Amino acid sequence: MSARYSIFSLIRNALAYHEDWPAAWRSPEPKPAYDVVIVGGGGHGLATAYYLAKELGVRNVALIERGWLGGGNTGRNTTIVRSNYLWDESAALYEHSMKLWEGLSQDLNYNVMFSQRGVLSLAHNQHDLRAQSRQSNANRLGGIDSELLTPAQIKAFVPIMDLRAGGRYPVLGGALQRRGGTARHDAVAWGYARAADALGVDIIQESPVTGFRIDNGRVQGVETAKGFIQADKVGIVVAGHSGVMADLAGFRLPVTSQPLQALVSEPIKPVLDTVIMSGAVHAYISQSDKGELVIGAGADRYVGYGQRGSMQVSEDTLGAICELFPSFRRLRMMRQWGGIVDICPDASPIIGKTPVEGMFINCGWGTGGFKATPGSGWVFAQTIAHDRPHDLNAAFSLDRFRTGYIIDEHGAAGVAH
Amino acid sequence: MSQRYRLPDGGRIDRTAPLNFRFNGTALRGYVGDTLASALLSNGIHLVGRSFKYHRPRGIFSAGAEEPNALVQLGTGARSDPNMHATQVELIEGLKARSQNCWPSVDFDISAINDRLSRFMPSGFYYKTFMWPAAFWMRYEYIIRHAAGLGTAPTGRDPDYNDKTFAHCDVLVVGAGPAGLAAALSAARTGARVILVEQDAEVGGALLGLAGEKIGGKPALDWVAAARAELVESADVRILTRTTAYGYFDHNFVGLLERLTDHIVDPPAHLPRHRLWKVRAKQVVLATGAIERPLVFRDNDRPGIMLAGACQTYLNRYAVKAGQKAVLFANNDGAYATANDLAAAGVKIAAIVDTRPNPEGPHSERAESAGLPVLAGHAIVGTTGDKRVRQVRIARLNDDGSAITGEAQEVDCDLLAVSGGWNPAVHLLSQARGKIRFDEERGTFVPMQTEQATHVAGACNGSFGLASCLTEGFATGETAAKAAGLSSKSRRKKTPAASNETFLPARWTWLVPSETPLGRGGKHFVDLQSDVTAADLKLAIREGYRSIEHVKRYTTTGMGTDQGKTGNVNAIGIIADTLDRPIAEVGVTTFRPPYTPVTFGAFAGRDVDDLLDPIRKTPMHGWHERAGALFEDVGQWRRPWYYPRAGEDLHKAVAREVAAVRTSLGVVDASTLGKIDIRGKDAATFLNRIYTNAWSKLEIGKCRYGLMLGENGMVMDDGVTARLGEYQFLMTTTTGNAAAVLQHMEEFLQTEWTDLDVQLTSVTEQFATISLAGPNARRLLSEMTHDIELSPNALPHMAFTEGTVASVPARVFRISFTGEMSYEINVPASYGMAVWQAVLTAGERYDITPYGTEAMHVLRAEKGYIIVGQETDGSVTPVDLGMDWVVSKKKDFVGRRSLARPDMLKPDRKQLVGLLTDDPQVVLPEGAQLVERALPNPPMPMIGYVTSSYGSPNLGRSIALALVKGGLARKGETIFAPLADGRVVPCTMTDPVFLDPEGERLRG
Amino acid sequence: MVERYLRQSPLAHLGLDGRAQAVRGESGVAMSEQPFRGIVNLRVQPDDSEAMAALESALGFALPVEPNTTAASATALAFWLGPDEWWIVTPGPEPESGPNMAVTLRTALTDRRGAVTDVSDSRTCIRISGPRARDLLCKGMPLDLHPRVFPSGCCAQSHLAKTGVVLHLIAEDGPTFELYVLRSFAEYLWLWLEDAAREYGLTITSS
Amino acid sequence: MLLIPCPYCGERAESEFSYGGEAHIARPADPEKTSDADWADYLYTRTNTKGVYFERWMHAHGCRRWFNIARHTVSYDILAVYETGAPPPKFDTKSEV
Ligand SMILES: Cc1cc2nc3c(=O)[nH]c(=O)nc-3n(C[C@H](O)[C@H](O)[C@H](O)COP(=O)(O)OP(=O)(O)OC[C@H]3O[C@@H](n4cnc5c(N)ncnc54)[C@H](O)[C@@H]3O)c2cc1C
Ligand SMILES: NC(=O)c1ccc[n+]([C@@H]2O[C@H](COP(=O)([O-])OP(=O)(O)OC[C@H]3O[C@@H](n4cnc5c(N)ncnc54)[C@H](O)[C@@H]3O)[C@@H](O)[C@H]2O)c1
Ligand SMILES: Cc1cc2nc3c(=O)[nH]c(=O)nc-3n(C[C@H](O)[C@H](O)[C@H](O)COP(=O)(O)O)c2cc1C
Ligand SMILES: [Zn+2]
Repeated sequence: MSARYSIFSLIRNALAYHEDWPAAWRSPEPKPAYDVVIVGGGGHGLATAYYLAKELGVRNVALIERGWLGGGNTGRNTTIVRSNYLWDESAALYEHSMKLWEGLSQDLNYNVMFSQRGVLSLAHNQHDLRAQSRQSNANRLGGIDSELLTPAQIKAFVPIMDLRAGGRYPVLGGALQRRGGTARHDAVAWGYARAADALGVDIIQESPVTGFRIDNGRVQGVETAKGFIQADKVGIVVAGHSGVMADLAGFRLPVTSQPLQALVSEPIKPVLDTVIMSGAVHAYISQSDKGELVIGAGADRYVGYGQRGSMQVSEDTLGAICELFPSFRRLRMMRQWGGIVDICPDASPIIGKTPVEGMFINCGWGTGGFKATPGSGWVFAQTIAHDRPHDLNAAFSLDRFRTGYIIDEHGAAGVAH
Repeated sequence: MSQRYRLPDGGRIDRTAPLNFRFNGTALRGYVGDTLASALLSNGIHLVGRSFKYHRPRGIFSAGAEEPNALVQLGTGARSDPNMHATQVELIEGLKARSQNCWPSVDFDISAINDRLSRFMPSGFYYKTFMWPAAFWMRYEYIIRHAAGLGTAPTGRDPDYNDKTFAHCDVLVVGAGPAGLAAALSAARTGARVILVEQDAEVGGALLGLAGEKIGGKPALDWVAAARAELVESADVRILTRTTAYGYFDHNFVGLLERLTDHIVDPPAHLPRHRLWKVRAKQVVLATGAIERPLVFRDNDRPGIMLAGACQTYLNRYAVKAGQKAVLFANNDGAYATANDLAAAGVKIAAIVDTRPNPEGPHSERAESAGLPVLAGHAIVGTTGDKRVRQVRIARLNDDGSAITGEAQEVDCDLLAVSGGWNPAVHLLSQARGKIRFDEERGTFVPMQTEQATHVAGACNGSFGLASCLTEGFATGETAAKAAGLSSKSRRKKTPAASNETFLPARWTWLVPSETPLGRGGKHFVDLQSDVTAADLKLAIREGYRSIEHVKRYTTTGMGTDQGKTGNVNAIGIIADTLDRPIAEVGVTTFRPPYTPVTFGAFAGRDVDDLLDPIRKTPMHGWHERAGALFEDVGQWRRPWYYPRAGEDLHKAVAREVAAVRTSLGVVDASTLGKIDIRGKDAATFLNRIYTNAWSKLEIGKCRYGLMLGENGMVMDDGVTARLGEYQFLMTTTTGNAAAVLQHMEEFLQTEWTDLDVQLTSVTEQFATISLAGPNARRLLSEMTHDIELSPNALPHMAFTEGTVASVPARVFRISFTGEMSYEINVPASYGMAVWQAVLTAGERYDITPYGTEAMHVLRAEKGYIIVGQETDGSVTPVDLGMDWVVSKKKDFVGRRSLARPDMLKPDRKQLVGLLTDDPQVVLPEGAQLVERALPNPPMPMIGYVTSSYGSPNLGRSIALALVKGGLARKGETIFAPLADGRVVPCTMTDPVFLDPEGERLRG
Repeated sequence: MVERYLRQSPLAHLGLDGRAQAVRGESGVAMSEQPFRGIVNLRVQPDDSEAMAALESALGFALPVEPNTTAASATALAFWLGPDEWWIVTPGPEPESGPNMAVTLRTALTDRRGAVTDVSDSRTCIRISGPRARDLLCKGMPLDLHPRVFPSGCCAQSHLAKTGVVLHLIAEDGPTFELYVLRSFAEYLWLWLEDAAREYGLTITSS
Repeated sequence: MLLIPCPYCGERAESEFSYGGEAHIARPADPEKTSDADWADYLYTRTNTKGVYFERWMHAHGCRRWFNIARHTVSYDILAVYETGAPPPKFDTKSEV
């Protein structure tokens, strides 16, 4: 039976009581050695493995995941995808990713439900408006779609939103990226896993990497729960655990791991068909295809590996949501959870070489790396295969913290005067 | 219908208080004390809703918080609540409820076609299709979205309001069943501060639904009443009913949701609807009981199929027979108690089907001696009945229970009560990081270890006998109080006697076999709400989704509003069997808050609308409002933006305000500027380290502009600081950064430079600041003071003095942000309004004009002064701003080292320039991007952007400031701004100072 | 001469006297503004015994060194705010002639390490009393205010809803609390408290 | 909402505090002589331990003093509190994998 998914294979299998579906990916025992070992089976690691195999012909690849695929931030994010970033370097990288998203389901033969329903960020004061104008103009000239909306246009676009926002944070404008939207997070991990597996990548789950063997400054392989695995090159893509891996490899990173949380409401019939983000009141919201409102909350400020968040963060976030959408006040939270986000001082990722030869790192995506999954995997694969960064990620080196070339995506700093 | 399933007597309902309500439009009756579910059942209604995916008819399945099926929409319009558990909704007069997820009606639902097509919709089918043509996904998605979801959102602003509160206690007891009541009693007897929470309207827990239980020889509910009375009498005990402990967070912080008015027909306006309690407990006792588990057999989802314990509760607590002719299906002794009670109430017991070949236990013995028909070693292998179960098929099991043997027999019934065992409600324990383990004997997960100050008692601890619930309850209450630092004062009372019967031993069966292979006939539901079947679980595993977490996400089992309270353990059992791994290895999915759904509004509490966040107001705010100012938010402050006169828009008003300052006199409320009093022998040394420029030599009575960097070398703040004395300075900061600057400086003082004698005190709010600017500033001020010498020699630009203004003690700073002669007058804040008004009155003859932030920004831009946060964004150094003049080359200061990093020295950094459009009438939008050469189409390389841009009335043309790559060296060159409307505006880079570069005006 | 009547408290514009009648029902709490307290922020090293002694003789009582406590004389009240920080609060407006508190303390401190800063105008004081006063405060404050933990005479800095406050329990009888709040936040805090007290019934009294 | 023991005011709710990141990161004594790499370390590099972590907090809605705590970053248990400038207490601070 063909492993290809289609309406025909679905019908064929239905007639066979679905007893013949092949596994989406194998669960092989690791081989003693690989050309490349990818550590971390989140979206970024899986995408890296896939593009190594697909675009660069590197197929003797193992991907090693401590738990279950997608169990890190890939499985816990609010799924917002957009590419309208501020700095040229970031915009180019995220836009590359956006283009990959636009054909991803077909490329992977796995429906990742990429839904270009638009992402609207709100401006609540003059400072926000100025920052949005700067960003929107930069995006437009950079070839990324972006529209500035007036309050009246916003009202028409999202009628249930209260532009007064309690009177405290009136909505004065917004920036809309229509090509932005959401994707089904788990499907992204599974789709990449299935496609990578089909190209020969060995996906090893439930097997934490516990150490690295390094000789003369060059990586030899990884120690795992399933034994030592030799590797010419090692790519580390473990998000919240980047610091831990760096520690094992003997270097340090400018990254802190913090708990970021999200929550969903009970499922309801469609009420919100776009994504709304507000920096000032600090909340973002969309409605999933299953009907829950998916709401992103803030991060706890402290270092935390607990994959949980604290109550005051939900208070703040839901307070904000209740102002923007007063009709949601009676809706109810069904589940809340947290992820460990790896935050860089400039809120931009690190993608490139490490002080250890043959070892590469991709981390620091913090609160916003889901949207970058395809692009990040793509450039990281290029970087590993060619032993040097691709043009798109050259600026995102670890060295930038030494030279001072920071790519500050915190948005413009505090308001003054 | 007239409650024909109501028993003539018994139960805890108030028969003297009948109620009218409507379900799907039909008028029905019930009693005070009913839930919506019990009232529906009393009227013979089982069919309540339709399932999520297949739209199968579904009925009332449980009698509590675990309900997966009977979700209804309450109310209409803005006061409407989707997905409410009919089993928890207290019946009130006039209640209106309707079924969800069905159209046109729950009886005839078009989408029930999905059930016919279910074969084509196994778990994850959408991942495999809807991909062609690619552009069609958005259309497919539209259909999928509209098919999904359950209830509907309210349609307007919530008319009710909510509340929040903190609370503290020694012992928080969750659950007021026998174990929780006992724990609360023994803790309270030590004098501990106790909070007892119970989600139900009444205390008593499982005892409320049982008949014939005895405690201390008397009816159990008498003991409950006595316990409650004792607790109510105890000082420092708070009983919160209708309150759910929804989440257990770090450091023994527990979230509760109290529902204050949902059970009141016309709630008084002063009462909040819901209250979120944020409890810090020294110790927590979890006595949350256990949840009954169903059995997974073919077509186990029809209305009329119900948990055995729930049948018993409906019977005993609500005096409702859930049917006339019952079949019971169990793998343990529990269901026999239900059978006995049902039989006693006159319900015909058609069969008790027990998977155990040799039933044993007290309840089954009683049933057998009562002559109830028991089919041991049998199982139900199918059911029929569309909107209500009509018949069951029963067959004998083989020895190991893995298959059926022989012919199935059919038995008619209108009620099927099932019991597959009990799952301790370990949710909160697990949220608190406590560990659980799988207990083979009890066939479920039980608490193993706590990680916080947590204790567990009763059924929640896997102790199912009433006697052990009581014993454990009393013991944990006392232990917890002791751990909280209290000791038992009164003599310990004896634990009252009770029976300790349980339903064990049992025969654990995760998946009941049926006549056809799994997936080839009928459906074995594991998760009733999400329509997940045993075949779905097996399919997921077949497809490689082997981790329990993958199975959950691929099939959505346990992801509904009930979060798998009844279904999850069965799912785990089936997965374990399929993988042939021990259950302990398969593990559980993560328990997350909330235990049951919590209203969004409760999290907001009263911090909504005007109280969402503080708006800070200056002492003169009221004046600005009366003067018709429009306001701008700057941080938490609300500042006058401009003061339009009739017919004026922003531009006209600002042009007038700006002109007034340059020609005569303007006044601005600058009270929001941060002010920090800096005192100590090392104050000057400290400023040397904090600011980029030097401070030691500043004379007393003089002011200086200072620039502050972060340690990363980027501009963080600026402002003028005055030397008030040898050891005293007054620093001003920007409005938005006041708190951050104080914290930044305190941090260095307390953690790096601990040897410095410097004390910082914020005096931002001590003073109101009135800033006069314009050629007539001195003239006016001299009229308002008799003790301040204002001559240019006595008080030159950048000098400071003290005296009185309008007879109020004042500090006067001759500093300027506008480029005009200007005085900043600080008076004690309480006098701010008075002095402001005095200034306005005295200034009339100069046509004094109040101006807002917008005019201020224009004025300073004409002078090329930067605004931190507008010309800077956290990535701009003083060198980039062309402000090396304020950067000392001689001393170290915070951020200095960073300026020497390789990228800081590059010539192509973005640098501040003035920008003049070739056409003087064109005002560039702020945020416009700049290019070397405009290309016909994007992308095109950008070299910078406009940070500030205004029409300048004084210059009679537009002016702008911009950050441009290498700009400092490129003045005079032309670049372009391609705008959103298609225009490409050529402009020339210039010096940023447009007006009075010599500064003559401000020296005056 | 300073025209004292020109002073305006941060809550003056709410017309609290007028509001008093507006609120009806049983009175679980009573609130009033106590404006124009004299407040001096004092920084001194507690191990500088000479300075502490000088301050003690200037004040007529020793500064409290137990965390979260106050000490008082007939004319002044000292709040412990931190290991080297106190407030000296005087009940009414500063006297117009004669030494005011800031001057007195500054003189006592001489040139020793420390600081004396008048912050009277930066705050106002809200008094809250009544059987539900504790419940009202608990709605916004994370402090444990149980009498066993926070007895009469205690003070603490914390936050109430979204603004910082200094809280003082002046008497268990009532009980009666006082809250000091920055003036720019005063209106917000007052309205918040009024709203939160709705449930208990509120009486507003003039100071 | 953590319960943080301020060494000066006693146990208080987390919402009264602000977080100051890793403790014991000393400002280089002579920044001019510090290499770019070491300066970057001071500015940006953090141990980010999964396990016992030494970190700084400031009692913002309280005494406004900075102090240090040792906290386990998985359990969030607070194991020690000590004043700024004091040496860190002895704990095994290796990251868990
Ligand atoms: C609540 C929340 C909301 C978010 N919202 C958005 C959003 O709306 N949009 C957006 O773009 N981004 C969002 N993000 C960020 C986004 O989720 C992440 O940036 C992105 O998913 C990171 O993907 P990853 O593959 O790098 O990391 P992960 O998915 O975390 O994968 C890392 C993997 O490494 C594994 N690993 C760790 N240690 C080891 C070891 N020793 N050996 C082997 N494997 C190991 C982990 O188990 C994990 O599976 C959000 C994040 C969170 C937490
Ligand atoms: N026959 C059996 O084997 C068997 C099995 C299970 C239970 N039982 C009986 O049930 C009783 C168990 O006593 P118990 O006290 O341990 O449990 P219980 O079920 O009587 O009481 C638990 C109480 O906790 C409440 N609760 C649960 N979670 C809550 C939350 N998050 N917030 C607020 N309230 C919450 C419930 O509403 C319930 O009232 C005993 O009488 C026992 O014999 C018997
Ligand atoms: C976009 C999105 C939607 C989700 N929707 C649901 C949902 O409908 N029901 C549910 O129980 N959980 C939902 N979750 C939460 C997951 O159940 C789970 O909490 C999350 O993946 C984190 O994993 P953990 O809780 O197992 O640690 C959703 C998560 C995400 C990221
Ligand atoms: Zn403190």
